[in-house]
Amino acid sequence: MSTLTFARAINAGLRKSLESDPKVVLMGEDIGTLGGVFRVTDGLQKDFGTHRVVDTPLAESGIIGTAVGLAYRGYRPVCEIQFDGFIYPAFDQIVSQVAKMHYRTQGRVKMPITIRVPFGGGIGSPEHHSESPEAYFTHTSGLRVISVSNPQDAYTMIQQAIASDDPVLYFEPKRRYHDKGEVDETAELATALSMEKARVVNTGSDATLVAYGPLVKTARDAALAAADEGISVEVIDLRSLAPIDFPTVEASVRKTGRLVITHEAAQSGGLGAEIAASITERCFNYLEAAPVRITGFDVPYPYSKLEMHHLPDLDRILDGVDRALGRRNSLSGLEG
Amino acid sequence: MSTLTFARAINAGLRKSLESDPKVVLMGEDIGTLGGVFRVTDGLQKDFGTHRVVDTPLAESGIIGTAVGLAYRGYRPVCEIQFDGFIYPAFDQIVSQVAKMHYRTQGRVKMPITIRVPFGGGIGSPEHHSESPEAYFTHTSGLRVISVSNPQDAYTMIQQAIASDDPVLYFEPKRRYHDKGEVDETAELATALSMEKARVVNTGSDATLVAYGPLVKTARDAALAAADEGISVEVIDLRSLAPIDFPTVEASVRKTGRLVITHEAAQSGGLGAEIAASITERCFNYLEAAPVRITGFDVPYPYSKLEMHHLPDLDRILDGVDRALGRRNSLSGLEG
Amino acid sequence: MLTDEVGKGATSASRPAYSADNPLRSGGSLIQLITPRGERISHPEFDVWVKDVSDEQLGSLYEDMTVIRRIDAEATALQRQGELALWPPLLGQEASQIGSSRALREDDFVFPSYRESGVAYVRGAELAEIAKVWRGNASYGWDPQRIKLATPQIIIGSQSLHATGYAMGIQHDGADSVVMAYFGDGATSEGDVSEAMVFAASFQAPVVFFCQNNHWAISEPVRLQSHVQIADRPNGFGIPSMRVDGNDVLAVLAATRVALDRARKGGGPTFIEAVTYRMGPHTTADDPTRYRDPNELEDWAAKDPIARLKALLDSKGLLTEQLEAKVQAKADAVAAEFRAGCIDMPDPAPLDVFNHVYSTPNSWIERQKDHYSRYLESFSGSAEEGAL
Amino acid sequence: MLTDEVGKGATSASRPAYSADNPLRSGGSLIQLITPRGERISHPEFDVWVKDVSDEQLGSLYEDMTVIRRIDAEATALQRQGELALWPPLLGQEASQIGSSRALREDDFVFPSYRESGVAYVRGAELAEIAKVWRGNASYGWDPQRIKLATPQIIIGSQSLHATGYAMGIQHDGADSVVMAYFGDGATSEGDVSEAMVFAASFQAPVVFFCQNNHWAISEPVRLQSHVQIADRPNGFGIPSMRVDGNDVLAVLAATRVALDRARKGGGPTFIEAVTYRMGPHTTADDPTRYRDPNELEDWAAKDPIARLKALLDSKGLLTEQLEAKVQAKADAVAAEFRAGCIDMPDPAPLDVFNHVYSTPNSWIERQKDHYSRYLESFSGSAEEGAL
Ligand SMILES: Cc1ncc(C[n+]2csc(CCOP(=O)(O)OP(=O)(O)O)c2C)c(N)n1
Ligand SMILES: Cc1ncc(C[n+]2csc(CCOP(=O)(O)OP(=O)(O)O)c2C)c(N)n1
Ligand SMILES: [Mg+2]
Ligand SMILES: [Mg+2]
Repeated sequence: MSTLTFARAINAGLRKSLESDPKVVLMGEDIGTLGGVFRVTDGLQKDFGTHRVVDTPLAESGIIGTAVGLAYRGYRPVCEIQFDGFIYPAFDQIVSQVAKMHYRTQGRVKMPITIRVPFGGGIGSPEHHSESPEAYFTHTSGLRVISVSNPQDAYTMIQQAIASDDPVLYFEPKRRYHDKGEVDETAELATALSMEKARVVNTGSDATLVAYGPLVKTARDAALAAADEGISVEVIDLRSLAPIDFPTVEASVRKTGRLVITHEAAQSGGLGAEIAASITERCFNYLEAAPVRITGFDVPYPYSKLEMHHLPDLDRILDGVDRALGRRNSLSGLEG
Repeated sequence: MSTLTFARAINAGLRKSLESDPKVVLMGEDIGTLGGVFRVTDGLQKDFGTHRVVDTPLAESGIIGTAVGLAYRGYRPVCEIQFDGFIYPAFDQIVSQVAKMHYRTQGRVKMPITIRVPFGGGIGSPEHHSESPEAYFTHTSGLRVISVSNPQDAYTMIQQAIASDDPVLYFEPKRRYHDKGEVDETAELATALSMEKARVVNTGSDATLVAYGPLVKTARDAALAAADEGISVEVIDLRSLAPIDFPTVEASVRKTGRLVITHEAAQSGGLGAEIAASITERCFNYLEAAPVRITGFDVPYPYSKLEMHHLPDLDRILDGVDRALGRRNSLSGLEG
Repeated sequence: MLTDEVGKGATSASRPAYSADNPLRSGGSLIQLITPRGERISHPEFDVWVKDVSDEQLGSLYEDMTVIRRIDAEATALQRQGELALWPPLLGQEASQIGSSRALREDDFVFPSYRESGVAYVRGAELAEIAKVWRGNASYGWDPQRIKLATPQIIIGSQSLHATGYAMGIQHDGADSVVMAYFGDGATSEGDVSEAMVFAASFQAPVVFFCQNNHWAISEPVRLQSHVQIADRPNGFGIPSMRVDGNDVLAVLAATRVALDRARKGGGPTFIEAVTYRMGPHTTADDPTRYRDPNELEDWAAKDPIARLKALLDSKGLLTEQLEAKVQAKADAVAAEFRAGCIDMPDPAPLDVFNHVYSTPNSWIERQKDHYSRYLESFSGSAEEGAL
Repeated sequence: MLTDEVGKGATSASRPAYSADNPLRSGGSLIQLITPRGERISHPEFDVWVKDVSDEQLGSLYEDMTVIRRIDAEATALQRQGELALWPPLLGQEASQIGSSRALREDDFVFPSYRESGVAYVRGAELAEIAKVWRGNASYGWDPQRIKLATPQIIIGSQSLHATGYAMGIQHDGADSVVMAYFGDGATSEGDVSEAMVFAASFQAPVVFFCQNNHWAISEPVRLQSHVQIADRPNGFGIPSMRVDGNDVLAVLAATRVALDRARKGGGPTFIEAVTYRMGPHTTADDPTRYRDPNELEDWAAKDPIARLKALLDSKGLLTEQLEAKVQAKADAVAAEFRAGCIDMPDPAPLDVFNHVYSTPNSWIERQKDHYSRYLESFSGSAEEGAL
């Protein structure tokens, strides 16, 4: 066990993948000499060379498009998109090529591409640096989408993503990069929890609280706070956003009868909608109340002086738990 | 009243907008001399000149990006994206510029851009010609998204979209282009139903069936077929996809207690999820059963010999209505 | 069936490295070795690159061009008969497609657009495989890894980046294969094609950008995409280019060999503009009379690539009855095989819609597949039980 | 405050139209009018374009450059003190920014990237407005329509298309204004910049692409984006270009005037590569010692744009104590105003988060705003009622 920051844990996972498979190639803007603007790839170019850790020209469609060609040739490209808001120039290559190639060729051509995306807000950045674009990709058939919430998962799941023969979007909660955690670097991939599986990170009986990425920590804090009030909240870290491990969520909701979902992305059309809809379909008769969504608002990510209002925090989540439980909450008295 | 095909109705609406506002400019690939691959802009360049109906170079990001500049200058660009699957190269300009400019400048710069997108399947086309990308845009704050289901709305709503000071994605159901309908070309915009409003196109009492674009016709046919079996289905044509007119849907569901939603787009993260989640939030206590989604599958749009399996049709919708009503259906006996 | 000496990409270390005044361009003029009237004219730089082409090989180029024109005609007919959903004709572009693809080695890799059925034929695609996509029976026909030819690409320009990435992989492997990317004149406007040039130049990747300037992008004339010659475009990216008569199979062969040779030797990317003409509609769904002056077509008919080679063969006394008969027989056989392969193609099974979205099991897909199969069964059930 | 004769974009119909051997390029060499040591050297073509620049105006250019360097230093300090969230320094690029923006007319429109705070100053942005975005108090500072300067653009290259579109609008209006698009060397790799050149060339739009090649894109040296000169890139799109010493304010002024004049007269787009150097970090969050040889910085310090102009002024006897005092006073005042404007800026109100997403009421936003205001009220409620 070693104590690593989130960023170092990803770095260690990348290193392990580079070591174990010569076909793994890292590519992106400023990932080489600089080691990435968040230092996630720090030292890797020095140790593995400029051919395996490639500083690319400044063009995101170019990064993903050439990764497609490299995958065609048998490589496993790991692409870094510098910030969430810079993934859109590559959207066409991701949606029309990366996601569809395996289906298009009926399995003849695999796309084992990992796309690393530092995402989410809370770091006081200017526009386009705090987005949560995951729902665009979870709605895109052919992609796998995961998000990690702690250094151990970060370490393990980056390796699982790279080892996957399917394309994986790997969303890194950038505001947690400096958080530290215990990481077992000797853990075997073979025995690790499948990256398709969610994890119950806090057991509880009164309500189910679903989160992923940066908000897992907030959700756990909220559960602790709720416990002080005598409310027992079960917290689930989704880990996989596409596909979502609904059986795990379902089992929890069958037990609690109440569901709260939280994410930073805008509410309308966000992952919360899919979770609410699917869980309602799967266990309607167990639900005591409508699923509650505590999310970012339907606004472009606001400038940093306002971001704390946009981002779900402990209090807003607790307010949502109260709503799910039919306790007094900010919307009490409103119809619906 | 005149009888017009869907395509001609849009053409008439575009003509009206070109006539009434000199700032309206049409731009796109092959929209001039050719009149568009679907002939929607037929004759407009001849009548309004190459400056107002502009054949652009073959570059979608370029089309939308220059439209942003034109909007900055006070123009109202109407951009045609030739087929749904070709909108992704413009995704960055749409999501990071068109959608965010008004918020970015706190109202100083308006983006009265209309983006016309022929969308959906059912016409036997090769890859990338049958997509339903609307959920990417309904999840994007700052955009308005509408879809039309009949020539009269097509005629009126294209003018409303162009007149709107907000950017509007206008989704045209391409497989309905040749359908004919009565169009009142003298109808005043001022008195027309707001483009934010849904419309009940078939009243009923047993279940609410929500559709938009190409599937409104299918939904109405399904309601007719259901009526033969003694089931009264209320059909709602959403018209506006962002924002969705939830009060209209809510009122219907309060009456029927059952909700079925249908769209061609993939199920996971599609509009159906948002509708199911929002209606469950808004009228949980009125719901007799979980909302049912009858949609495209979570697969890339399949090649044309398989598309009839992917696309919701009358029978699948009826099966969904049966499910919502707790009648015998294809999933009877399955838990959940 | 299609590899011969030409197909084996004969290159020669003894040939002079390509050079010109402007190191990035072979000058503004068109590289031509056969005039429109079929005269073989000499070219100081490029002759040497086709010196090895024997009379027999000339005949074989003629055969290939004739055969792919016949495939094109057959496919167009099949589309009219409702057997194909759509077809993008290559009529007029035979020299560009045959001249370029015959220069390739087997281990080279090709990323085509949608119009390169002639290239597919040369690469060894089966005829039914070529028909498959356009019938709507799949989004791919041939196995890309088997014949080293990617599936048809519909998103304009997209494949130029894939080609560049593949070439980066070749470089990484230390191999001397080359990648060829085909795209049209219209494609040059897409950002992806420019980005591909940036990457290719930056990494000096062994990729050849082969642009068939057929003068039209659906209804848009090439001047809407560029006022200057397309072959000028790559120079500003640091990529050398050639502008070749795309209706002259020998010139195309020579230019492509130059480019491939440079790439194989570590000289990096080259851009070739093949100046040709789309004699047919954009696709069978298109009506070019709406936007095209019929005189233009006439002008280009006079530069027909097959007629020109035929005239050359004739002038050399090679257009024997025997050759004509052989070529005709081959074309007939291929057309018949294409038709049969198309018509006899089995339809996919309904549940195929769910297959191969992912390479490993996926819970969402499994569930939907299960539900849909129950749904399909409910019909047979209803037949038996008399109630839905 | 900032318009003078130079600012009014003095152009002259009597000046010779720009020309050169290669109609698209002013030759490969750098346009320079002031050497790094401050000597005014003559240039056969460009001298005439700055003939009108009086001694006083030279002083005013010096003042502007000094002032924006001071703004830059003050902003960097404010960031270190936690008053700004981030700052992208312009240190070293003063001549490029002042020389180019002072050539503009008031009715011209500018689309900047994020680093053009000097341009914003010249266009008439208030100092607090410049600070606003980087403090995190808004995504815009100045009103774009008032000073005809778009908001800072963070998506690399994106604004090049906006500029081109705006220029198409000018053309459509029959006006003779011109649009200026600023972007960096790194930006040239983005597809959008290439597409902007395609559109600008195709429509002959009155737009000037002003690329500040400051040699770095964060940690990436310019050679990763291009092996050849950036000024070569546009030629292949049919756009003429100039390569100018970006640390020479007169040369930049001259080249920009040439480009603006051409555009105004219907001559279409021009691309200017201003060769300069980012002397500071990419932003205050960056640490260039991780990737940059300190010698490089030294080399460029010897070419400092302000030192150079100062030396010229000195050699002309214009660097009087009076001028120095005036410039110093101005810089001090501006820095103080910048600081005060930054620190005194009122914070936004919580519910502002919902404002101006749309220009007309939107039911989704209204509902969320209502819910969130109830939520906020629930806290004051809890304070009163003692229970949440
Ligand atoms: C991204 C994208 N935009 C638009 C289209 C529609 N489209 C199909 S072919 C074509 C013209 C292409 O012209 P060119 O590149 O010259 O190739 P050609 O068809 O002449 O072979 C267009 C606009 C597309 N397939 N993809
Ligand atoms: C689309 C996009 N990709 C990546 C970034 C991250 N980024 C910000 S500045 C920058 C370098 C830009 O370099 P250059 O164009 O030379 O401008 P400079 O910073 O030197 O002024 C990068 C990569 C971004 N803002 N937008
Ligand atoms: Mg073409
Ligand atoms: Mg730079």
